[in-house]
Amino acid sequence: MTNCIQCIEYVMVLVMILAAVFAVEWKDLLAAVVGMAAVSLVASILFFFLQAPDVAMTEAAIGAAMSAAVFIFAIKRTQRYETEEEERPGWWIRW
Amino acid sequence: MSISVYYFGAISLILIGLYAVLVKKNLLKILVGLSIMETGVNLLLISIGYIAGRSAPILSEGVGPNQAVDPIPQALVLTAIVIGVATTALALTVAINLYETYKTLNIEELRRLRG
Amino acid sequence: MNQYAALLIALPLISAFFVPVIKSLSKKVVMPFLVLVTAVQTGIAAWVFNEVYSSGKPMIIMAGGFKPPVGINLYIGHFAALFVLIIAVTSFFMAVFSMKAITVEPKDKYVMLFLLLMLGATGMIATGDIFNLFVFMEITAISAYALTAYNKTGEASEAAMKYIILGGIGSSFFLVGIALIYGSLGTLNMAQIAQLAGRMNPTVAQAALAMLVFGLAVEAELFPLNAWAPDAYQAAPHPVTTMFSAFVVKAGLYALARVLYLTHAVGSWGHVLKLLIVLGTLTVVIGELSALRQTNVKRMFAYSSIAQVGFIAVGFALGTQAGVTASVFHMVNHAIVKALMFMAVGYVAFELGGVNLEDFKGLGKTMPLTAFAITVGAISIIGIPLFNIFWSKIQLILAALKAGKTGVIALILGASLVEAVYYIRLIHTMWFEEGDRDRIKENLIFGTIMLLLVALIIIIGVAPNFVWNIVQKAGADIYNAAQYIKNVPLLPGVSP
Amino acid sequence: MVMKRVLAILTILIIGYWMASALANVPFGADKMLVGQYYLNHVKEQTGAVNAVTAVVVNYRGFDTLGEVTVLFIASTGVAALLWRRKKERTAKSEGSIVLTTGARLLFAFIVLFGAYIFIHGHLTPGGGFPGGATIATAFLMLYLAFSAYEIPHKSFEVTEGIAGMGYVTVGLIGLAIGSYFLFDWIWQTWGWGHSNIGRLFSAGFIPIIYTIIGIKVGTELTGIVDSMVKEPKEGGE
Repeated sequence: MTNCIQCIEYVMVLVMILAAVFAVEWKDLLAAVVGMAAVSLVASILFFFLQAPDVAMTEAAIGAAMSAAVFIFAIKRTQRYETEEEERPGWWIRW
Repeated sequence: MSISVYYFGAISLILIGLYAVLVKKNLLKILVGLSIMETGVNLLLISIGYIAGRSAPILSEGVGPNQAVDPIPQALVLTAIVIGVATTALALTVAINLYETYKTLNIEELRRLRG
Repeated sequence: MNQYAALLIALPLISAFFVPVIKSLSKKVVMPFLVLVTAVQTGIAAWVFNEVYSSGKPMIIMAGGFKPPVGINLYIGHFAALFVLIIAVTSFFMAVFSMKAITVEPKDKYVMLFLLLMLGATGMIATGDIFNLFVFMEITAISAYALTAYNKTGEASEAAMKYIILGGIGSSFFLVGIALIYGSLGTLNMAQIAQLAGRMNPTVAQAALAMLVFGLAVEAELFPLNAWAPDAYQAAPHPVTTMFSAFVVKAGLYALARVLYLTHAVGSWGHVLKLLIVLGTLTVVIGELSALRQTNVKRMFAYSSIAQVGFIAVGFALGTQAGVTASVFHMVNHAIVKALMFMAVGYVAFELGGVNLEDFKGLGKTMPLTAFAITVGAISIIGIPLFNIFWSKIQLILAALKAGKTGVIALILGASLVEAVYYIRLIHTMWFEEGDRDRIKENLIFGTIMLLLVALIIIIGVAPNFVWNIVQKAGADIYNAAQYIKNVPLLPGVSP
Repeated sequence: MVMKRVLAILTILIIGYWMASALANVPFGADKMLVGQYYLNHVKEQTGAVNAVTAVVVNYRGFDTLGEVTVLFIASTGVAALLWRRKKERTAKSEGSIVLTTGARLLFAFIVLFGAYIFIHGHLTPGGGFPGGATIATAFLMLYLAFSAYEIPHKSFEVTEGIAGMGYVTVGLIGLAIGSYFLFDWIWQTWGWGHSNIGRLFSAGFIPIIYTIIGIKVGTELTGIVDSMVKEPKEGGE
């Protein structure tokens, strides 16, 4: 049984890292923010595993929800897409 | 050298965030990177405080002082999370102000506009 | 009675929280309220200073009545008492200056941020707990971000953005450093860390200390992480620039020195000192060379300020008591001189609307008092005898000589030469070039403040012994870790 | 361009290796407690709280928490200062659907109540002032999302925020006056209230009071940040 719990931990960490990579690489900032919130959420589950329920609650409420909300408001007032390279046809499907 | 999966996750988050801060050109992306970095640091602190086989530091029935994990890192992380969201909110505000002045969030372009 | 020194923290806090209430009653009293609070703070700081220096013992404030390391303690020793006083006095002067110099709304928010910046720097210098240091550092940093961007111009926002990004990296690094220290020692109290430092694994200690140095380098304006400083100094409101240069950067430097000297028992300490000496040298070189190229006087002063910070860091990195004392002396002198110069340049900007070198043409005729103040400050920074910075530069050179680091001596002399070039150019522009403006009636209160600071510069320059005695005690306070441990009443039961 | 990327990746890998080699000497899951063990041993008798994290946050490391509240206060002040314009208004165009608006009206009270529950029970269960306050802020956030013209009453929010902060410092100063230490828990240690109640609501000295203050403060501050960011400057209002 312990192996299985370890599996969950590994999967969670993997998901978290993947979400972080996506959050950094996605050109659509809204998607990036969702990725960031996903990182926070998975991290808050990991906090539960690490016996820190207080931190997990705070991370979920403040780290994930509030900061994502603030990010989304900022995106609404600025621009949604990252324009890193020169705009080429089809740039919106690349990430 | 082998380290725990939690340490690995925490270090990865810090490095991914740092990568975004160093390489990305979009200000909001940089701030996303900073935010991810902070999450990584928090995870690192909590995993340092973890003690295998012990339960959460809430000493109600059945949990004695020798059966709980270290409460200090958890208190520190509570503080760090709040500080992180405060910084993020302020940074986004500054980004909004920048956008209203220069109509761009790309740092290269900002540099060019300022001359 | 000692515990009442906690008012140093409590007063600015409660006053800052009180501002929204006052504002809803009357908007006009907000600025006078700021002056009042800083005046009271100066009074408390003077009392603390007197108490510490007359008794010779530090004040230990235990929050919540828990003895360290269980509770958080503030440690107001000789250094902290001196600098808390400097912070309070500078803030008081700048509060008076803000009454006129701040024209951008919303002023009530400015007052809150001003008070909290002062609070943050005071806390950074007074605290005796490493995580509490982080919290106060963040208070300082976040209020500094907001104040940098306060003018809402494009430059201000950009400077603030740079500051936030670098500050964010720095604070994450600092936290990792704290995590490593906590993970190996199980405590956060600085005195106990100092006591147990020898037990740390050298690899962990080296990584942790380097992380802490990089984290603090943002606030202390050391080379790779100080790109924000010139922009922020230029774009921030003038009183805020003065505060940055006079004490915010000093708080960062102090924290750096404190953390380093407390952990001198760790195995890899020498490496960290070498790192710091390299950072400091690069800071000096880059600061001075950039200052040479500036045409904006405020920016030029900013680079000059950064270069002086490099001197201080190098002094701390010598690793001897003489070096630390010389650095502290330089910190005090630099705080006085830069407070004077940034205030003067801010006043010029306020009256003439710009601070490019052209605006300073004929300043000796249009604003003679201000021009005189800038001249005294400039001469002092170059290091001419009979002015205060001369003595601290001499002390730095002597300390370097004793430590056998001849490179540092060459660095200081060379940098002074470069300083001479750009400051004499400025003085020449002010007094010997014709301007096309009429004489401006200078404000009496600002003139008095500037003359006070000028008098201080000359008094220390002519008779340095009084201040030197104070500074020697302050330097010993940082250097002598064993005494620090002895001074903090650690709870006996909590040790490995 | 590629150069910069490669350089950055190299730097990052070096930092990562360095951090990992340091962390290899900080064993995961081992008992490294020193001060932490003291807290666990004495938390009930010294503070009356069952949740040790809360006791550390409010009692033992109260100074940090005061600083933390201040940081959030600075953020909300800074956001309001930087987004300050002469005239601001909301620019949402479409009203939420009837289901959304009715649901939001119904849920609002429950969410606020839940937030209050979280911070009042901070000394017994996981949670406390910060998540509680954030929960309250989400209730207001929901109102902002559901109604296109909703605005909080600013003046009273700002004043509440200030008064809550003053309340926190005042509690600390009362401790200074009664127990001669700043942030001293006078209710538990001097008056000795609630010693027979450990594990129930009316215990743990000033923790519930401080957490209530923090909850209100965090709630109003986060709501204030949301409010400042949602509203955009009116055309020609600059």
